[in-house]
Amino acid sequence: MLDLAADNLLSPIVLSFVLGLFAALARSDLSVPEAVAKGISLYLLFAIGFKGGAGVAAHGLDPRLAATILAGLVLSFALPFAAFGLLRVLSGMSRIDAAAVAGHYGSISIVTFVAATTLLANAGLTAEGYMVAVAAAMEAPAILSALWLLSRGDGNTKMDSDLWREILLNGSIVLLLGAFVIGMATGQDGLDSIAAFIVSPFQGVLCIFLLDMGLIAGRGLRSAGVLDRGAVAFGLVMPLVGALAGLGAGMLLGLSTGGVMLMMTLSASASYIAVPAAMRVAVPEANPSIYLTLSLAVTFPFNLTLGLPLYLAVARIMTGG
Amino acid sequence: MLDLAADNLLSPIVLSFVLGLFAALARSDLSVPEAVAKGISLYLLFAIGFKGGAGVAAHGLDPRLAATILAGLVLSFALPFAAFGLLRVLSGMSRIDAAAVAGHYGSISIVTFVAATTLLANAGLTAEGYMVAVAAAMEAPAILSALWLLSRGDGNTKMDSDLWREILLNGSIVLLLGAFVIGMATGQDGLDSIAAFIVSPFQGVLCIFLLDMGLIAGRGLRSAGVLDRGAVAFGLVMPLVGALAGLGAGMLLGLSTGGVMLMMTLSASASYIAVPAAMRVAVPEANPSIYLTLSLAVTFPFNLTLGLPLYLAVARIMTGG
Amino acid sequence: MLDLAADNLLSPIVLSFVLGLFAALARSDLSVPEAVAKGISLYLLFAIGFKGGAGVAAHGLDPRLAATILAGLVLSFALPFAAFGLLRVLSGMSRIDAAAVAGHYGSISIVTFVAATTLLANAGLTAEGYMVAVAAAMEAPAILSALWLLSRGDGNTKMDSDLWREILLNGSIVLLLGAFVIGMATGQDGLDSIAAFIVSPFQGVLCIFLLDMGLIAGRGLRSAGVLDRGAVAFGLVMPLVGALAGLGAGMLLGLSTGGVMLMMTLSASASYIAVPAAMRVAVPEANPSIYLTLSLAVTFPFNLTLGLPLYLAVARIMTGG
Amino acid sequence: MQTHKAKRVEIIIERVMERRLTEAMTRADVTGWSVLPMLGGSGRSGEWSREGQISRGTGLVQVVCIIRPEKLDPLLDQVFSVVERQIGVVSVCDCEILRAERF
Amino acid sequence: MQTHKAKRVEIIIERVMERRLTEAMTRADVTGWSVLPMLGGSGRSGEWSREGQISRGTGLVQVVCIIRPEKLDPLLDQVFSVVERQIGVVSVCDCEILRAERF
Amino acid sequence: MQTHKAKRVEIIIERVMERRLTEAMTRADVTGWSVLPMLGGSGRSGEWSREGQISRGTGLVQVVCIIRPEKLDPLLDQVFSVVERQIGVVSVCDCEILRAERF
Ligand SMILES: Nc1ncnc2c1ncn2[C@@H]1O[C@H](COP(=O)(O)O)[C@@H](O)[C@H]1O
Ligand SMILES: Nc1ncnc2c1ncn2[C@@H]1O[C@H](COP(=O)(O)O)[C@@H](O)[C@H]1O
Ligand SMILES: Nc1ncnc2c1ncn2[C@@H]1O[C@H](COP(=O)(O)O)[C@@H](O)[C@H]1O
Ligand code: NA
Ligand code: NA
Ligand code: NA
Repeated sequence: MLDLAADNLLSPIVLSFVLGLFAALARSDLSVPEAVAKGISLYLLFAIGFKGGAGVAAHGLDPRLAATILAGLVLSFALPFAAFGLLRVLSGMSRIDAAAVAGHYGSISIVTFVAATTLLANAGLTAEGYMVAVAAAMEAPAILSALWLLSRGDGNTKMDSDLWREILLNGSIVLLLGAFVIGMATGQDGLDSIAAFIVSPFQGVLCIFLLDMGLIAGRGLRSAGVLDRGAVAFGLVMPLVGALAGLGAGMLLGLSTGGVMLMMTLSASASYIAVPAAMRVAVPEANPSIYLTLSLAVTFPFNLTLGLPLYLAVARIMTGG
Repeated sequence: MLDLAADNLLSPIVLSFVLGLFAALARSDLSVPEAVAKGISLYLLFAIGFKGGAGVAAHGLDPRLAATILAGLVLSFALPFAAFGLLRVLSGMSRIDAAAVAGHYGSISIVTFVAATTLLANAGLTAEGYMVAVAAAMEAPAILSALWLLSRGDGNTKMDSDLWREILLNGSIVLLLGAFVIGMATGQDGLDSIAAFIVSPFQGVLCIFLLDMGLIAGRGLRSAGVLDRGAVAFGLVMPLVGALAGLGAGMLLGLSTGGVMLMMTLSASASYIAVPAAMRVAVPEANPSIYLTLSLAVTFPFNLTLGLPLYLAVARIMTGG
Repeated sequence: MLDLAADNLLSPIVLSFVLGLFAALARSDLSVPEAVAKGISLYLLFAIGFKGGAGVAAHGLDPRLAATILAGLVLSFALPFAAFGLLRVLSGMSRIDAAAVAGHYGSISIVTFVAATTLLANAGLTAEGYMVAVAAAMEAPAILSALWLLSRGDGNTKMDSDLWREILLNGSIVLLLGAFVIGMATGQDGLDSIAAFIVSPFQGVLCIFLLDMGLIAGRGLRSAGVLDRGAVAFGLVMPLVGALAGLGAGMLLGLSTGGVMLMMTLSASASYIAVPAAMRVAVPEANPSIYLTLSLAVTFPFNLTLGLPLYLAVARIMTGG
Repeated sequence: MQTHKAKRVEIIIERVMERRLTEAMTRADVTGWSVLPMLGGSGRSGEWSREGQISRGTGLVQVVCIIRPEKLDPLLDQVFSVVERQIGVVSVCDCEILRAERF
Repeated sequence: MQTHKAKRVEIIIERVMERRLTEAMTRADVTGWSVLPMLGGSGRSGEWSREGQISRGTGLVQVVCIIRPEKLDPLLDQVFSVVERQIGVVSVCDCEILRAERF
Repeated sequence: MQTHKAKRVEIIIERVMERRLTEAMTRADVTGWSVLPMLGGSGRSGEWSREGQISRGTGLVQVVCIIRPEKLDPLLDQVFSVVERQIGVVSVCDCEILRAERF
């Protein structure tokens, strides 16, 4: 376990994140152009989706797929309520801000998911390919819960049909699921034909992406003054709560060690792409600095450095893997 | 033949295009940053040019090279006249628009060419390396024919010496030919030294590019109202006319099966990079929605999905390859 | 030696530069998007830094490291004085412009360094991994010397503490050193995990970058009218002076053949990233066309084509390597 | 050269609201506008920068819209209905245009 | 702070015409201008967006040019000769500038 | 729709000076501004373009700042202290704004 944590902390991926963090905190002008960051995120989504789909094609459709996706949907719906309760206890932030934050923690962070698969691979483990589809399924439901929590408050949320389409068809969901389907349709042959693009250089590309995430998180930390202590505590405790819920679901479903670990990771991670966009439209009164800083500058680094190896160790013990 | 078409339709490349198409039609916000799309297109041009040049270096200069380039020039000059005639019969669009469209169909689409080489490679075939030079040669002459067709109309085209330089030295011609020359000069050694960049990841990069092409084509289709039925019919028939002309030329020249197929592909494809830019300068009255939609949203998808396997099957039958 | 120069001139890297140069001089619209150029430069810095660090990890800490870095610092401080003297003799440019130019020649060009490592690799040689740290160390000191030369003139330079931070923590230094440390910390395992990203495609990526450098240099040459003959002569002679100083330092330190060659290259090359930015802030009166044109359009091409093989040949003779 | 009086309306707004804004403009019968990118800025809700961003929720754009003076009031009403609860800045200045028949 | 009256001319034009426009401006003896990128827009010729574009034929830029008032007429004449047949928008507004000696 | 008089200050300045400029603006008690990218331009110091640039020393941005009229003079003083020795252009125009309470 400690070995695992140390190994993880000394991986090029985590160290690249730390480098970005350091550069931002030291106010270096190091920066990744927006277009490059977006390009890399397209690459990661395409690669991870495709590999998941090819994995499903290789092992055949698993009867657990539907149940696992269902479990993911339920978790994404339910976790914001836990997060909201926890926040109301721990932090003095407003009801609106708390609801907005809660929505982020029901949804998922795809880079955390990617880092988890990398950790699994390094540990010689694999997971069910369809976990990618579960990730996609968990992106949006939490937004609904957040809006429901809000409407019980000042009832001022704006939810139009456009917003629905934007949430359900947001670029990252479409690309992730689309690539998953392509991977499933083209199978091992498809994977072989583009493996030199989506498999071999993957970890290296991820380093550059995490460098950028470190830069963003570091810039976020500079405005961490918006968070009270309770909020920071929440950002460290909530992933554990989420992971526990994910663990329960994974065990109930009888997933593999890798599958359980990914389920924990998804539940433990917080969104910073799809949910913020929806919140800006539906709840402009909520302060974006609060939810972005918590998600990107507190929970993401925690998961990346300590959370992931912990989840893996726990998943191993619980599944005997 | 049917197998080939099915295989092609289920390739990651075509499916990526379809994914982009679907995302745009469903109004997802999935998008590729302009800088990334341009970067990928530089990559593709450099890679395809270099590989062509290295191919020529490997097989020695072929006496057919000059004749084939000449044939390409003639086709590029001549095809717009066929296209113009066909358009005047099939569609009710204005003379100016028809001439502008005609210019696009004499020129070529380099991504279609790239997709064709990929199809060839998957079928275990190769082609004459200098076909890349033929592609470059066919980019510009069609513009002249279009302008000639226009000047017979309202005589209002603006053709200055600047435009000449822009057409003949446009970025994609220069990069394609330049990389071709570099590939020829450095040969197999040069290719080996950068193969891990321009050969192995090529198909994967192409997927992302075709995703973007699908997005653009899908957005184009949403404005497909500018096309009358005849115009759409033209966009499907003209590639066949072009392919037939290319077939004739390829057979006369005695090219290999792959070479004949590429000659058909070049003739069948329509420009959407060099020619639109020239038309905007010289014939601003022509409606860009018409020529871009036809080229990108009708003819390109047709060639990519059905045209290419058809051309390959025909080339095989005709050359006995 | 002549073989080496010819080989170098016919490498894909140099030819890509020449292609860019030609395209810009012919006023083609070929261009690399700014975001892509920046993305590639991040990639090169990360890759070169990481590989250097992994090299140090592999061979263990060398007692010469500290001495070599010290030598680099001294060279970077001292070379601007030589450059300034030479400029005052050769060219009629103003004192201010001469001091600004001098600052560029004490600092280094990381792409020239990268091209040199490629040349070494092709010649079957390696160098001390820590030369990357020496490169980073040599970026900034020359700026101080330039400002000192200036303050002796009109005494109007603006040197605030912000500028200090900007110079010492500029993005390229931070990334180069950061990646170096990551490479050292993760060693061969780290390198293996991302080699498919930072090692195999490296030369190919470098080609695209040099294409862009050629385009920028070519555009610079079009404004070469700002340079008098003496300035051009300086741009060709100063690299030789620098290389000689680097040779002396490298021999004294007892570096390997590769290390001596890199020390010569660093001393011979001129900055076009960090120093121009500092000069714009501190000495806005100095004409950027002069120092950018000299550095990018005269000295860089000279080093790339003739300088590097010359330095390698000399380093071989002197070290018997 | 003959010019005509017009109004230049410049609206700084979050990217996620762009489509809603242009749809509102269309409702005010305004069908010509341009969207310009922004690199960053600062306001009551703090500083932001577009560098390295991957979140779709951050970032602003500037929508520029040149209209005949008589269309200003209906346009501002529609614009206000969209920006009301959002962050953003709306400014209007007088200008002269060529080719007024196009507006 | 001492300011001087000037005109700010903003021209939205297709990227392919940029060089022709700036050359025409030079003919009107105007040698200072700036080019700003645009993300998209809408007008009589429909909507366009720069996202994912690879065609060199699409996309617009905004050329901004600050001049002394007396240079306005010759400038507009030259500008008009270029934009005449093209799509695009030309607007002029009054402004004040620092450091008038630079213009 | 109720609007209020304001000033729109547009400053074209080298990217390396951006932070120094916004810090000076803060000293003039101006805390709202936006930064727009530029593609290229031309002036007394020649032409430049952002294409393919890797140098951090080249390139300009446009900083836009909308303020109440009474803040103009202190702002221009601060701005001038920064742009004094640098290349760059400062222009001011009158405008009307919505939601004046925000400024
Ligand atoms: N006075 C201003 N002048 C120019 N841009 C502004 C101004 N105030 C705000 N902005 C822009 O609008 C964004 C949101 O402003 P705010 O709603 O005040 O947080 C800022 O980040 C700036 O980009
Ligand atoms: N009224 C307007 N205000 C601002 N930009 C406009 C306006 N009309 C047109 N444009 C811009 O100019 C481009 C071409 O306009 P048009 O010639 O009307 O098709 C549009 O795509 C917009 O980017
Ligand atoms: N009259 C002007 N109108 C608009 N932009 C200008 C003007 N003069 C200069 N600029 C911009 O400011 C930059 C520096 O100008 P200068 O200090 O004259 O070299 C130019 O490259 C342009 O981008
Ligand atoms: Na979660
Ligand atoms: Na054709
Ligand atoms: Na040097």
